[in-house]
Amino acid sequence: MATEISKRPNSLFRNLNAKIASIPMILTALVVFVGGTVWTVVYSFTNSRLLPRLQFVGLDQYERLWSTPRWLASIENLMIYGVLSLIFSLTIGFVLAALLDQKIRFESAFRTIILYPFALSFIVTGLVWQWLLNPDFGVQHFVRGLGWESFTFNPLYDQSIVIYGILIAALWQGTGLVMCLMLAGLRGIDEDIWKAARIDGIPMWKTYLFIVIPMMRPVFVTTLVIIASGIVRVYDLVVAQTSGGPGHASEVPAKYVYDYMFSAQNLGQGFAASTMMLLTVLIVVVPWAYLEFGGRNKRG
Amino acid sequence: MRLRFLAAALASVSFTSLASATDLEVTHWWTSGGEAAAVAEFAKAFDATGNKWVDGAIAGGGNTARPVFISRITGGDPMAATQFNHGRQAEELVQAGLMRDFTELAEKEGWKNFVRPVSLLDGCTVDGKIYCVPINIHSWQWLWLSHKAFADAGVPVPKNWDEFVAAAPALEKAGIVPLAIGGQPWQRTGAFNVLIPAIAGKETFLKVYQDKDEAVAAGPEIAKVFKAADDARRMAANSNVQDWNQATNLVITGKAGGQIMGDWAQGEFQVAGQVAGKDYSCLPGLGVNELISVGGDAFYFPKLKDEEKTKAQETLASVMLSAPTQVAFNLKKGSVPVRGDVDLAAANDCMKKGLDILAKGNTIPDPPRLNTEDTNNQLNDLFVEFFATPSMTPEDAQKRYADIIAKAD
Amino acid sequence: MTSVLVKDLSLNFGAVEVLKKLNLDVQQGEFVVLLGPSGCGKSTLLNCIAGLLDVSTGQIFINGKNVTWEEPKDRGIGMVFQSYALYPQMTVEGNLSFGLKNARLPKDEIAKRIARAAEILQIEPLLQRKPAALSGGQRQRVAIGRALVRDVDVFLFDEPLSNLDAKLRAELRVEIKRLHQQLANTMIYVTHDQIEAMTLADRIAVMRGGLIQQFDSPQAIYNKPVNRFVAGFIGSPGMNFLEGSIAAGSTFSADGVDIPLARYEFARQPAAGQAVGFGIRPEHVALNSGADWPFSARVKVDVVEPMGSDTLVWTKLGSHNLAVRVPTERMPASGDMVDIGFDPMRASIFDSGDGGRL
Amino acid sequence: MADAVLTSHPAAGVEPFGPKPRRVFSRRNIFLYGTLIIVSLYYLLPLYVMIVTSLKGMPEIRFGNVFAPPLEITFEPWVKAWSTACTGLNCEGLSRGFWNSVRITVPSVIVSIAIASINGYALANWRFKGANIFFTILIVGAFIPYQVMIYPIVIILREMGIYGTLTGLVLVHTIFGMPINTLLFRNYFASVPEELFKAARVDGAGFWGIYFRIMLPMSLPIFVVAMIIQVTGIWNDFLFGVVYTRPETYPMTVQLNNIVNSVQGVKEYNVNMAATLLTGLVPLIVYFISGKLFVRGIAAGAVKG
Repeated sequence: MATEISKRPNSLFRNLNAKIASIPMILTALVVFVGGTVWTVVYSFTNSRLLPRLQFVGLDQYERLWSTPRWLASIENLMIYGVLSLIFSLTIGFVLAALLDQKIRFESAFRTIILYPFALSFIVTGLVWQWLLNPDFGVQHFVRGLGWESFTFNPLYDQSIVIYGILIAALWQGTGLVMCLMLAGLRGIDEDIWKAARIDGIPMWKTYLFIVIPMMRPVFVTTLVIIASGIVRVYDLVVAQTSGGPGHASEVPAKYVYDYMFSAQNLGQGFAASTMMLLTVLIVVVPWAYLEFGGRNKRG
Repeated sequence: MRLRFLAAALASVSFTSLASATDLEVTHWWTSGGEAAAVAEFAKAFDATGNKWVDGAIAGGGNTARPVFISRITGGDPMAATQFNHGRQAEELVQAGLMRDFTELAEKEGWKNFVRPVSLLDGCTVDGKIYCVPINIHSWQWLWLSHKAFADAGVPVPKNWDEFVAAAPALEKAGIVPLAIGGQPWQRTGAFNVLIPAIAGKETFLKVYQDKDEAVAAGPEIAKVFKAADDARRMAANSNVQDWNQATNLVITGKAGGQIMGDWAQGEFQVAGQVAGKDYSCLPGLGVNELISVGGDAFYFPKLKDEEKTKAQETLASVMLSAPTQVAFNLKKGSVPVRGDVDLAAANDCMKKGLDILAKGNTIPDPPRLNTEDTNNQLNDLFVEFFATPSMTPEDAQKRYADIIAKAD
Repeated sequence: MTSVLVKDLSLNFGAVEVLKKLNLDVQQGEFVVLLGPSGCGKSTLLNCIAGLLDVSTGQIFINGKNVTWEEPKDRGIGMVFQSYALYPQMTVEGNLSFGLKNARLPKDEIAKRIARAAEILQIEPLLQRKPAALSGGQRQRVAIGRALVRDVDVFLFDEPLSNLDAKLRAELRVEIKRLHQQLANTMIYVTHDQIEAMTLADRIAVMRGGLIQQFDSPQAIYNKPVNRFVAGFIGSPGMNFLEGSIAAGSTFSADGVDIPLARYEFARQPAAGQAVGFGIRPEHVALNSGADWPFSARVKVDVVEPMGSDTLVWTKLGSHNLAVRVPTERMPASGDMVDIGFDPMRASIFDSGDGGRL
Repeated sequence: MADAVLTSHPAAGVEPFGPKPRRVFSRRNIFLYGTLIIVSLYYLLPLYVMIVTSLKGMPEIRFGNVFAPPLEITFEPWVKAWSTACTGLNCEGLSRGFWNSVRITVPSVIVSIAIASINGYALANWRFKGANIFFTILIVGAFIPYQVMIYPIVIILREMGIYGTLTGLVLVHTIFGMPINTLLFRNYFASVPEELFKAARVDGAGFWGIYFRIMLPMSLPIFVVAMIIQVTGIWNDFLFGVVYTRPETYPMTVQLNNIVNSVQGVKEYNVNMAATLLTGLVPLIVYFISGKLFVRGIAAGAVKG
């Protein structure tokens, strides 16, 4: 009887093919995302102007950043926009999905109508809505033409509500996808849940709120990743619709970064601003992402 | 038989043209009607030398285009020639050794002898070497006025800034926007920078921008400028356009009374078939202080590996500066040629005014030439906020203005 | 001859020890069932043998060859899964031939093997169908066929019948047994169903907490469980337990009930006064038999549970519940006074501390 | 809402025999379809305005209102947008960019999906040590604004010697499409029964064998989702297209931006709208054709995870 001991092979070569196949992912993660981030952070402590150069100036760029009214306005705008956008996309997306899930007729037609703007870019979205919200041509002009002379709906040229003008366009473009994700989630819910809820006499809204939504956690996670990453990165839409105006009322951090890196030719300032953005993202996303995706190793 | 002959002839033709013709890619952000017509003159002249101008226009202004240019130059895939505003925009690219030195050509052709004012070449000079070709002189100090608008409002066309401000209520009553200013940040800063020499004089202007004198920036002279800016803000409150040429278009169509904009606006009037003095007026220095700033565009030539193309770069540089091209280009562009020795008989009223002032030497440097782009952007941020926020007092704005000047280098 | 040998096998997932220095020795041609409650590590052990999980320490031999770090395909095994795991996009024939094609067998050899497996399992008419068009029982036959065509010495079954209804399960159980008799190769079979274990196995390995508790023939496990856990886990309805202690001499006593242990064969001698559990299976207790038992008592019937052929009669012995299994025709009524009796020889006595058999 | 829905059913209890009564105009239906129709109007309005505007002449646009149908239909804006609109000296409209966009989109979509699907497969089924760390980095990477990465990527591409080439651009699209697509594929493959994967391993299939023979044939829906996301994303991309290529390979969106932002006198809204529609046509068609599969694929890629 054989009793020789076979040694554990070098763990580097276990599943070698899987590791080889993952090289693009590993390189992207390490070189582009980590490498690019580290590079950005390092150069945020320099006084680089047009070209990156390693002349360290300590925290100067950060001090300046946090004393710049435009940056502060950008942060505030992004927070308002982000919170509103999250709430509205999730709510509208979910309600629409719930409506479509009532075994209605023409479901696919409605679905197509709600989803099609997703195929259009933010630039296009921004242009169309700029056109529709333009007081001289668009909705305001139309309603006044109907005889309601005092009607005012001029979000893109009014500082206090410009963010809603952008939100209208963003929701138009993005809720379709959210609706689709939610619909898919609803379809994945066991029919028996509905039967049980009906027998127990639980009203429909309660069933949705307390039973169905908690069951859809994975969908909400995916949706959240998609919406939230879109919010942090919002840029094109603002540029196409308002260029950040009027005043600084629709400035966003990504635009600040871009403007200072490229048009102000002050890379150091742009990098400092991006570092702050990255830091915020890291603080919020990493613990969550690790819990969500890191702890799965033990399955099986 | 004949066919074969034809084919051979064609082949030889294409062969010769291949041997001598070099494609040069030239990038710029000139895409409005007048600008495109002007660029076409360059392209025509360059193509006439047997080479080929490959046009790489990027719309959306310098802020969209410059990052693309810079990325391509630093990314190792440079174009053959590219536009920058001359001044400090390309300084670092030159220092990094990415741009071509044209000193030799400049000396051979004697640029110093005919480029007027000579200070334009200074903007191209780094460490005593010339790195760019200035191609035009632009000045900002112009107030463009629509005769139609004032006729509609029933008031005479103003002769200076103060009259213009006084006429504003009449224009408004007639449903006309007194002052058109586009939403783009640089237009606001530009307008303010025009107000400084007009209201506070050349000395103050130089103290602030050349010497970066914080005390002057915070002082009473600039306070007057901010008062004027406050007027401008009120007059421009209803101008709902973004692009500068849309604003110009409001003046052309008489929907707005006037616009503070550089001489390039003239190209738009020209394209629209308007006649200076009859359909519109131009007041240099806002009609208060007749002086103009000297700024403009320049072409830079990145270092290339291809020898043919390197040679063609020289051809292009010569063509751009040659007298006929300068005239043709600048007439279309609405700017003043950089050569002091060309005949501008074809120039219209406004351009002649500019040439006069230039000849008298009543010039100031263009603020963007004196400031880094960083400072320019900070000023943009300030004026965007100022113009859009009626609640922001001129005093508050001046405090921040002085702050920016103090920190500028 | 040893077919599968597992030596000191441990497997940890992080800090959790799933298998703890486990040893198992399966003979050539033997049918071994791994039995235990869920989470005991039986499926994990099977996956380790198959090479689908990397072990932490220890060695695995198949047919004398150390395969601890071999790929599953090189171990000479075939495997059948609970969910059938048929490739949905391939026909039955495609499913059967997939592994053989991977091994680059010649075409005619593949055809021969498929024909044989299809004949054995009677799935010839299904060869061109897709799995979605098959019933549960048919799918599991195909899954078995997939192991069969590999022509290997060791078959691994991972709860293959759990997804089937009771009737099909019984049918396929017999079929697997027949298959084993016909092929005579080694089979390792994971289940939590003790009827499957009892009917199929040559030997059963009862597992708990990553360890094998007892590895023996079904009869031995049934009659002589080595510890309290095995005794309680095997048998349905479960064994009756009386908690008490060993009194002077050889008597078990628990609050007022004394059972003489003269005929009981002790595995190890208990000390006097030692706390023990006394276990007796319901079917080993006689009711109103009239015979003379070493131990007998008169008790009152609590509850009667008819189960078809048999009936379970619940009574109380002292303070402990005691179930008695009787043929249904002799079923008493609830509330009746009855005589019960049993022979302690058939009982099992366990140490109350470590649970080991005494 | 809840009441409306529940009260629509009691009929079934009252009349156990005979066909279930169908009430088309129940309160529930009026509410349901009413809401959906209003919502649909909001979503359709911009498209309607775009189409209508693109068919009008400029005078009509200046004096009419945006919602009015065109009095006189003209296709001139479409012709102009496609073939004669100018940027600088190039007056070829969008036509020049169309084929460039195709040339960029096709390889980018193929490469990025191939890599993302392999990533997802390796993550879901092979789970080698440390894989989740890289995945977490990737997910965090999804939040990094593209603008931040422009400069580092210029440097990376320059060092690799592929700046300004199609290869470089394909690489950039692959990198930035990786996080979300990897997430979708990973979730999808994780929902495939694990025993299937085990069975394939016992059958002697290796990493690639299982991927190509078992997983790939089962993954049509998620491939459709990834394809739609990538086609839309890459086709609509402006930033990378303009920064990492050269004028002769500029994609359609750059041309669109040039047309829309090259104001020559008055903004030609009709031409802009036609150009916008033309640019959006490809992703729209892709979406309309595969819309059904999209919902199915989303269900598989997002629901389980």
